[in-house]
Amino acid sequence: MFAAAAIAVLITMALALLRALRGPTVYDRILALNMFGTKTVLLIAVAGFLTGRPEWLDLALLYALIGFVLRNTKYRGLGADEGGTP
Amino acid sequence: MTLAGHWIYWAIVALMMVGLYVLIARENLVKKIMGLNLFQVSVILFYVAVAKVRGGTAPILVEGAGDVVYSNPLPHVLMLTAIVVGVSLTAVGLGLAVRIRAAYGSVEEDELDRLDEADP
Amino acid sequence: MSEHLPVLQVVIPLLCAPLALLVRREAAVRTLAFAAAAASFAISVALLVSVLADGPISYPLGGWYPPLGIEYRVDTLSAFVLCVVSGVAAVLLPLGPGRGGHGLPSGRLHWFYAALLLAQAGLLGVTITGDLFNVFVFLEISSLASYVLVGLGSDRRALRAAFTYLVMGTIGGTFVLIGIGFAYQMTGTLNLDDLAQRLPEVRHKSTMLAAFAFLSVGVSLKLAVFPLHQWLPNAYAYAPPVVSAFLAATATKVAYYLLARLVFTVFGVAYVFGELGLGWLLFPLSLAAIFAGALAAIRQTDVKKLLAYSSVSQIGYLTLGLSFASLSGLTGGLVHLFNHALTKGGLFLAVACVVARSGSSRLDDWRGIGRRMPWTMAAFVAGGLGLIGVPGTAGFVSKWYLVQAALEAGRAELALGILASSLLAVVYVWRVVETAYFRDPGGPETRAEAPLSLLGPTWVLIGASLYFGVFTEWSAGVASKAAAMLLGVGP
Amino acid sequence: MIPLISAALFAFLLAVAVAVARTRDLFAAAMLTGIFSLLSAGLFTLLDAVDVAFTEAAVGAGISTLLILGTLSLTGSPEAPPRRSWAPLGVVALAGGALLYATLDMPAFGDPGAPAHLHVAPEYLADTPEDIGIPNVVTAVLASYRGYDTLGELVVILAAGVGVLLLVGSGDGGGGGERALGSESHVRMREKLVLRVVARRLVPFVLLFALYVQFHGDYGPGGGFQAGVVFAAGLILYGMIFGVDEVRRVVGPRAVEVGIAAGVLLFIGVGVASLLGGANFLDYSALDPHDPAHGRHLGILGIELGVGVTVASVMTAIYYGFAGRSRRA
Repeated sequence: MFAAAAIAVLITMALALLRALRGPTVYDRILALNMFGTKTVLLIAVAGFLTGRPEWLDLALLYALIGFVLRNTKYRGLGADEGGTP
Repeated sequence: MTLAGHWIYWAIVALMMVGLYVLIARENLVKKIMGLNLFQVSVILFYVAVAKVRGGTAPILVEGAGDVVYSNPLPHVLMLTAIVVGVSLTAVGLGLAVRIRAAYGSVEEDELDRLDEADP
Repeated sequence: MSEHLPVLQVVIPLLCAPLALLVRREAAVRTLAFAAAAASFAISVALLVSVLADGPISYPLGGWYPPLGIEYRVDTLSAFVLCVVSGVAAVLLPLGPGRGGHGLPSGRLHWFYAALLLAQAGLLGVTITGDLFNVFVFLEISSLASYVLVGLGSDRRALRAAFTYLVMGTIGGTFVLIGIGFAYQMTGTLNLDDLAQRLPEVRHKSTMLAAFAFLSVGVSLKLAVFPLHQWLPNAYAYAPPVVSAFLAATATKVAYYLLARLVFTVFGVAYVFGELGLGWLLFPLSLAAIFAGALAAIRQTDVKKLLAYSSVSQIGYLTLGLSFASLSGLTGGLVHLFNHALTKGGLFLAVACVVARSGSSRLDDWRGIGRRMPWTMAAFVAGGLGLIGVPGTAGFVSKWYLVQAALEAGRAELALGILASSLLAVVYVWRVVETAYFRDPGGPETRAEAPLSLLGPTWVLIGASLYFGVFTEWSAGVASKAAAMLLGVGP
Repeated sequence: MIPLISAALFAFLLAVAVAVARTRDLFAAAMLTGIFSLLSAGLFTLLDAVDVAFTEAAVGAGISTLLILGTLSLTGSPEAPPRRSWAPLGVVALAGGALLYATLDMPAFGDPGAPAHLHVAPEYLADTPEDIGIPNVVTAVLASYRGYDTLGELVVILAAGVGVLLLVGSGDGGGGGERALGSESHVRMREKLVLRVVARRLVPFVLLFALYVQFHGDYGPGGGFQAGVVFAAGLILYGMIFGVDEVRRVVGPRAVEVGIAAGVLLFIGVGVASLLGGANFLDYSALDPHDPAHGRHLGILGIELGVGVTVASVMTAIYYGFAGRSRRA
């Protein structure tokens, strides 16, 4: 069961990777990175069950968070121009 | 030496080589820092691979369980430090790159060499 | 409290770095830096005296004995190097960035002192520790601080020099990390003594050989052994002058200490020189460094760059002493570490004096400066004589040991080479002297000596290099004890 | 199953690394280095290094990628065509040869009889429950047995913080009113109400999560370092949506500088406290004379808090520095 899930996750990872490598636009790559973050979370969860120690789902939270922060980076830059403008 | 026992080390060596190549061969300073990142992450992978014990689990003790095999915690500790060293170098390296860009208007080594030669 | 001296040696400068961030006011920060550096020097002298009297000191940090915990270990060699580093730092640290030659606004000076203190603490930490991974951590502390300090020079080339230094230094650091990983994988320990004991079982394995190769190449990158020295000339030439003095006097010296420690204490003479035959590689590289460095120095038009290439050459003498693997050779290398730290530190400070007045280290701008700044240039000449190795200067003492080692080893051609290279040093020192004293400045000759705050420290270092050219008990005497300990022929 | 997943991840890693080397679009390369970090963090989890994975995800995939992207917004994204030169290839081949030679006599991967697993490490695993009394052996080694390395690690971060302050400044110097790069997308983003609302709701939880990570490190993966990074990530997230000046109004650059120093001082202070208690530097057992294990627990709490404070402050200071630059660019 979990093995099948792992393989499925790996395949979607490969597809996301292909999009990140091929581009062609910036937004394709951002979405690919984003999707990759999600898939890593899933993979860690699945691996946790496979090895019988599923308690590190904390990690998954962090990955989701990092994914969210990164996604905003390109949209927003570092937020430098906001000061003073209405 | 066997394929089954050593393929992981060979894969890590290949990763290290790519990182080192980007670090020393590329002209763009930011790209160099990316190479540095790849290189250091590969070294961390090596330590973590050394720490792995077959059939082992993460070195967070399970209470009441008898004979659980744990992976080696020491390399993990060392690598936490190495990650920190890596991000510190990245920050300072990028800080320098930003300053170089402000002072020269470029971060390509070829171009920088040209500018330095033109200005005695 | 005296049993805690080993840890206080490092923790005092370490503690003052964050304090500097809180204090902020420049005068207060300078006092703090001076207090830290003076205390640290006093501790290192106390440690040296105690080690000479009672033998090595071991200090388990956190109360965990090695190999479980990290151990601080002071023996004759490490105490000797601690004294050199903290002594030079005690003279240089209070200067901060010095006057001129740096691009810092006054609001950032306290950060500068913090970086200097961190660089010093890192170097002391590398010297005193008995744990291989702790070496890496403190090496990276001092390296990071050094990259930043180099990048603060007033010329924009300083930024590029710092970046190149960072790239090559990081390759060196990562190689050291790889070497530590291999050594750990084969022995399971990180403690240097424990490693040395476990080594005989595994030293013929390819992994261990690679561990030695990566460790020594990594350290050699930080030491700037020819041909891995490309980062050094620009880093020293474009850093703020006080930083050049600090790095030239301490950073490469600690890297040399580390190389000697790995070769002799951990891996052992028999393995490194007997089985691997490292001598056959190190001899030609050292000679190449001595001559290539000196020849490049002759061609320079900037005094700081000239001194930087001279450092490449002098590092050649250091490694030459190591490659003899004999008592007089190693003594020569170690005493040269001591003497060259004083001489080169003093010379770079003399440049800092000139830069503080005229703002330039270019040789063209030094015409007639001997009459405008007589005390500064007198210090420069005394230091230059030390570089050449004229009798009565410290440089003579080290070359004497090296020539003796060459003759003992039955290699008269090396002895001749050392003498010939001294002639090259005469040429590059003479170029500066001639410009300073015999060229017409083409302007009004007003006497404008450097401020005493810079001239004083310059003469402290140069004066010490003259003193130790005559009285060698605490330089060559201790160095030969340390060499005997490394070779296992003495206490 | 696990070896198969590892092999697949390695294949992905190699593909990503080669792509980073080949692409001349630096923005794409930055995204790919982020993916590289995420992948390796996944691999660390599979190899039982959960703490390392946690840190790599926060630092490598998070902070490093953020810094690279921030730098690229200042230096520009396209890379000049590479110069063909054989010397670097030679160096890389030499190093690679040495590394492959090293693998000849290596113990097989996962071999429980390898020297590294027989000396020192078993003692950590066996002694931790009694000596320190916490289940996470990595935290025990990090904070107690090799606590001094952790002080060194914190000082590395301090050095990086001081370095960035010296090189790029604390972000408060100079010109407002100029437009930053990519401002067009910023204008568009300002209208993205959803993002702003989500961020405003999310940031408090991020900071709360940081506290959880800080104090849960004894029992699971986590600790001061990761907590500091997560905390700073929360602030940075806020800054990216609402502007860096908004964050600086809450946490000023001066406060950040004090934080940088305070964490290190707290760490060293714990060490000095053990000295005054009559034990060696960082021997926390002296903190509670009646119960050494309790004293060690206290000491670990103290130093982890110091680590958390300094790391969060340094990361914030670095963010201010880079963001301040991009305003002036």
